[in-house]
Amino acid sequence: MPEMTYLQAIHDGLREELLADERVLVMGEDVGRFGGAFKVTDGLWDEFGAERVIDTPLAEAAIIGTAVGAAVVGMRPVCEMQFADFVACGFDQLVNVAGKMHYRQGLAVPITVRLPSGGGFGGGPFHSQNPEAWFMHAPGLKVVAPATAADAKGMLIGAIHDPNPVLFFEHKHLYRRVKGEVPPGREETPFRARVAREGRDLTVIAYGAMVWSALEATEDIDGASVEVIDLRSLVPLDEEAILASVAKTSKVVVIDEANATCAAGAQVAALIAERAFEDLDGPVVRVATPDAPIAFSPPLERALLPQADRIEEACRELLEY
Amino acid sequence: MPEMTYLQAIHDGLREELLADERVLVMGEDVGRFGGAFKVTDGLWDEFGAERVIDTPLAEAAIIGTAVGAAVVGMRPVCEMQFADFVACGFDQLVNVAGKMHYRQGLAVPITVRLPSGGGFGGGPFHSQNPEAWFMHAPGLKVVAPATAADAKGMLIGAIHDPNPVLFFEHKHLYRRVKGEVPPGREETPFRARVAREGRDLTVIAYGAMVWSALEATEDIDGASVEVIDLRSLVPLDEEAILASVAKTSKVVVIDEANATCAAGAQVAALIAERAFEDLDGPVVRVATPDAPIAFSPPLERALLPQADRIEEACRELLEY
Amino acid sequence: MATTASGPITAGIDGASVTSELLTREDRVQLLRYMLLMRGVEERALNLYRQGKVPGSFYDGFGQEAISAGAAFAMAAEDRLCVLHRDLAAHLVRGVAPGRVLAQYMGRTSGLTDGRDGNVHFGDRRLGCVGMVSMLPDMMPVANGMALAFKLRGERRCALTWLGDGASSRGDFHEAMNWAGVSRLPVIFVLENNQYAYSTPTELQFAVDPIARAASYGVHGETVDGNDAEAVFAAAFEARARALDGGGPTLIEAVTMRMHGHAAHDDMRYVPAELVEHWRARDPVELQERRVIELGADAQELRADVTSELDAAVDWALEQPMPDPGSAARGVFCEGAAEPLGDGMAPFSGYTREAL
Amino acid sequence: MATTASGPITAGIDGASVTSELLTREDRVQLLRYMLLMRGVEERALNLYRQGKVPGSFYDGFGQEAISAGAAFAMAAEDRLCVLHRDLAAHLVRGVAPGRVLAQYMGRTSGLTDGRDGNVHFGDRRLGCVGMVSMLPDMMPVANGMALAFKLRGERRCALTWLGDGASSRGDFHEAMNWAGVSRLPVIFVLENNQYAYSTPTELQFAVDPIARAASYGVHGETVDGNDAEAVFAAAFEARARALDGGGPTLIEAVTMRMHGHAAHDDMRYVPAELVEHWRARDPVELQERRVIELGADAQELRADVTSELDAAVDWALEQPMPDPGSAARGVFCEGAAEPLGDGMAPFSGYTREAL
Ligand SMILES: Cc1ncc(C[n+]2csc(CCOP(=O)(O)OP(=O)(O)O)c2C)c(N)n1
Ligand SMILES: Cc1ncc(C[n+]2csc(CCOP(=O)(O)OP(=O)(O)O)c2C)c(N)n1
Ligand SMILES: [Mg+2]
Ligand SMILES: [Mg+2]
Repeated sequence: MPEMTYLQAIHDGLREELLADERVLVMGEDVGRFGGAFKVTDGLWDEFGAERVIDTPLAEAAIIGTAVGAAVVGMRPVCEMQFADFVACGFDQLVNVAGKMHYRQGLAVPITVRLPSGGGFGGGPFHSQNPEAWFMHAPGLKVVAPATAADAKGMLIGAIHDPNPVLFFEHKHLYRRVKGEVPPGREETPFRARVAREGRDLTVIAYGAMVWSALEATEDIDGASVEVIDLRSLVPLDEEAILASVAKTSKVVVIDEANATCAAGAQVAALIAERAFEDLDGPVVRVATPDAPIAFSPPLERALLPQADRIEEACRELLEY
Repeated sequence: MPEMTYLQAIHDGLREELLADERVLVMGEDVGRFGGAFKVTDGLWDEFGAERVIDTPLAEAAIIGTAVGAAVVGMRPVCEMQFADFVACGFDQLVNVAGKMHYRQGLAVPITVRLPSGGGFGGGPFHSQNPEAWFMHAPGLKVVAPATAADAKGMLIGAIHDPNPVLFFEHKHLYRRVKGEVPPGREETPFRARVAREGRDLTVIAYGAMVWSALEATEDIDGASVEVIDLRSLVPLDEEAILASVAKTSKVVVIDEANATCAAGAQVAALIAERAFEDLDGPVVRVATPDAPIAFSPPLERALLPQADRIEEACRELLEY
Repeated sequence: MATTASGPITAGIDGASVTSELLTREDRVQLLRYMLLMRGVEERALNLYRQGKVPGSFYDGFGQEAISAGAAFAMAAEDRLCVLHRDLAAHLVRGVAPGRVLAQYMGRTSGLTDGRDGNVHFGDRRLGCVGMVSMLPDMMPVANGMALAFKLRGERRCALTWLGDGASSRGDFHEAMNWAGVSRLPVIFVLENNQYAYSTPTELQFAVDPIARAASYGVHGETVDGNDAEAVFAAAFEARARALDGGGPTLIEAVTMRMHGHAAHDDMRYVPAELVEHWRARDPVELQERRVIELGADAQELRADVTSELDAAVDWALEQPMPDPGSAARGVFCEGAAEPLGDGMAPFSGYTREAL
Repeated sequence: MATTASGPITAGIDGASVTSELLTREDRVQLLRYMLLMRGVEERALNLYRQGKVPGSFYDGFGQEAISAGAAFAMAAEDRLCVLHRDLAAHLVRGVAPGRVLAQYMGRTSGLTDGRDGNVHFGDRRLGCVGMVSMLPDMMPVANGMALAFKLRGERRCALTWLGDGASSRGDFHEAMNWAGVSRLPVIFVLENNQYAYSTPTELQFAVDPIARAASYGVHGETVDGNDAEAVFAAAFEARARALDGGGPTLIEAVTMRMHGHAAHDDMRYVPAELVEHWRARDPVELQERRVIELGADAQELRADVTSELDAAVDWALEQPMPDPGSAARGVFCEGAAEPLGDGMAPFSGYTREAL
């Protein structure tokens, strides 16, 4: 099986789908000839032409709305927000047009929106956000966030095949830092959680880049056996996997790179507090970015985003609880 | 003290501020001559003129962005979204321009955005939403939601006086259903929680219209003493008041009219699970609208929105736990 | 009087000659029939609303029937439409039965959304229609997307949507117009300039009538008499031909007047009486009726037919049950395969003739 | 070559006569000085970036210095500006010290945001400037709001913001243009048409140059040579007079070319070499330098002054500490009283003369 970076895996997933399914379109700002701000779509314009890999005007609402229109007449558009942050400009089309269409009219909207998200490289307040939770709180949208190269490809393919609008959060900081074996072909990775490391004493729940921070932070906490759950999908949320792990370990730390309030981790913690209360041997601990914009200057950014040492400390405290 | 409806109280708050502070502007679609879709601003155009009570073009992003601009040169704009649902169209200006300004540049943005929200009257998927949680998850925005007439006025005044952007969620279903004594003048109601009813056996946490449902549902549950906390403000969230009540009762039910996932109630539940774990004698129970658009047809809408009987049942179960 | 109302209305094409060429007498009667149906359904629905049988708010298109009837009548079965809130006739032209519309308004099963959405927010996907969302004019980019797909696939089809004068102020108008121009999409936008957006007159909405913007987007623009169904038809028909021939998008401004309040609760006190009077004399249904009577059609019989069709529709709709509360949270996601929009009815004889 | 680049550039006013009337020799030297400063700060910053001392991405306005220098120079102290990402000279004109800009780029204290935001996203509120957000062109409605306040309060002031050709495609452009037209706001929008939005050439961005849209919003529109600081000044000065006299908003299209990649990582391979060559010969700094030399000014001395100012600025900036990590989450909300924007510097002698 070929080794690929997370970024190459996304590219590969797009390419496989463009090759196999003529209904698939790629569209967004600078995704065509230039190959995308992060070069995820590099080469696709040459291979598939300007009609299938479309450079659009700078207009996020129109990109999403146009994708919806193409989807309901049979296409499978994959659109890119240049940075996840800019989805705020297309927010209405996503939550009101795409998200509510099937419930209201039985009309499926098979679009995929790729959202390069996350911080850690001095992107500042407008190029570092993790806005997943906004869309978890908007019915009708699926929300997924792979952590590994293989999942990046498999879940992108799953998103493209899905008859619903899927928001695909690809973490920019993983693009070139994470590598792994990626199966060829068009196999879907199901939108279910994955046990990134098995353990007995404590569960750490994360997704996206935080899975790696969680693994790093818990590699060796005085020999404790720490289970790390990679959620992979936020909508649907794999509640069974979460509850099963908590039932086993009785202690849980939930990590968010996003701002803490009403984040994905708040939902996970609330779920556990309601449905796993009897299993718990300690508080449901959260480690998240405080409610501030992501600062540009490296020492500030580091202080805001959850670092491995902060996660480790939270785990250690809970283990000792 | 005069008795007023919740709607009249908001009107009164606007009027007092327009009278007292020439920096205050009211702006929005149809708020002027027509007096607003719900008649909240009725008469203000006649009294204060078209320059202070401004009928704007149909353009939510511009309404919010224009308010921001006016605010940073010294005005105190109060803008109205005709329905809270339409804030999706001005989402970017709120979260990216208004919310991040002070953190980034030390520049205060004293705007108030009035958002008539909530369901219960056949408004359907686009006129019934409770989108508070989106903004709780966007740093730099205050988010408040009064339940009583007096609070509606006092908190609106507090919002206008606040040097920060404040999202003022006024529940449409309370407009004419709720009445109460409303103090004259310009006194602010602090953005802190209120004990709507004291109790010992169980805490019910709610805000907006759900405060009334909570009170109704727990009026008499076999003589149990149920405390009802009216959060009033979601950002800032009165964590101390929540934790104090849970410390007293050890059991808590959290109500949301909003869709469950990542709602305000998820944040409250996560807070309790982390900070009040030792106080708890049972799971943190949530009653919320399932993750679906708010249906139009009355039997469907009733089935989705939390009704008193559903709340009562949840409380009863937890009391028996 | 609002600027556009007093300004001259220039039909971009010579309505009379085009229609006499294209529309048969039967077509012209059909146009009247759809307008009568629209008016009748909305009258019945307003009654049901007053009886408390229609929940929520009640919007109608009284006085604007010519625009949805005329534009939808110009569309072929394989074209796709996003239908707006004053465009009931478009649903009827595409083949939606009046009874289903009434059931829809009352939130019953057998409506078009199974009670999930309200009176104007619907479309029959099997008939090639996407129902609007409330956020205006969000369907413009969606229509672009359909048109983009047609163009990419080399299909001779177009997409059409309506929008209001007020909606033209929102960003989505601009983003859609711009992209339609850049990509020369086979799309038609019909701007219903009915002088008001809720209570807001056009002079508070724009300094210059938005039709003036069309050219600056590379979009063909023209203004027609929105109370003349045949003029609207002709403009839409020509726009469709342009779209299919690679001539790109069209913005048609149909000038009309909203003759009812914004919704049933609105007494539209803010509208000058003369303006209403001016337009009452130009009622689109009466205009078309006079026309077909001149052509020798029996309008009375037609009215009688429509009335009995509507009587039956009301009875049928009232028999439909309310949806099962247990189903309220179902259907948020599509569980099976995604089915694209189907073809609608295309009653214009030009398409039938072609098909034969 | 992109459409607008090859098309004729018509200055709306006779640049030469206006500038000779308004600008003193010293003003014209000052314009050059701000442009040299901008170019110099950005050169230094790029070096620091290559040395790893500037985090994140690095954007500059190389080749576009005339636009921010010229437009900002036309503004009075009491006017208000929202400054965009290729407009560094505007900050300098308003009085921001080069050292603070460099500290800002390096994420240090003594920058303008205390490390909270990055290189181009800042403004000194005490100098009447609002820093941009990344979302383009979100500052247009904000500029409208400032202008609205001025108008309501009867103040003779205006607001100005810049935007790019790409940004003109977004909804906020439209909403802001439309409202500015309806309310005849004293606002100036300077559209920097630098032929590209990141890699996207204008022909994929719009079918018709957006300046054509101005009139259809009731906004005065004109195109100027964006590489001629005095032409930009003259257009902005005239637009300001129009704004203050109740003549409403202006859209100035300043035609130029982005002479660097979108950001430092971008080699702009996608730009035809001839296009770059064409514009290299029209370098705005050299143009202004030739001008002032003709007027007898000592450009070499000026360059030397600027160089030593910049040397000192770099040294100073490098001495500034990084912000305290413990403060990272502070300042999200304003805790004290809201302080509105202050007045900026207005170096144009016309304002000083008035003031004297
Ligand atoms: C984005 C948005 N903001 C506000 C509303 C509330 N609203 C509903 S209809 C309407 C007026 C629409 O006017 P216009 O576009 O002229 O259409 P008309 O109703 O006159 O046909 C308004 C403001 C809305 N539907 N969408
Ligand atoms: C709403 C939005 N979408 C995407 C981006 C990403 N982006 C940053 S600059 C840029 C190109 C801007 O082009 P233009 O407006 O012409 O300005 P220029 O950089 O050429 O000065 C893009 C797409 C953005 N900043 N804002
Ligand atoms: Mg209208
Ligand atoms: Mg550009």
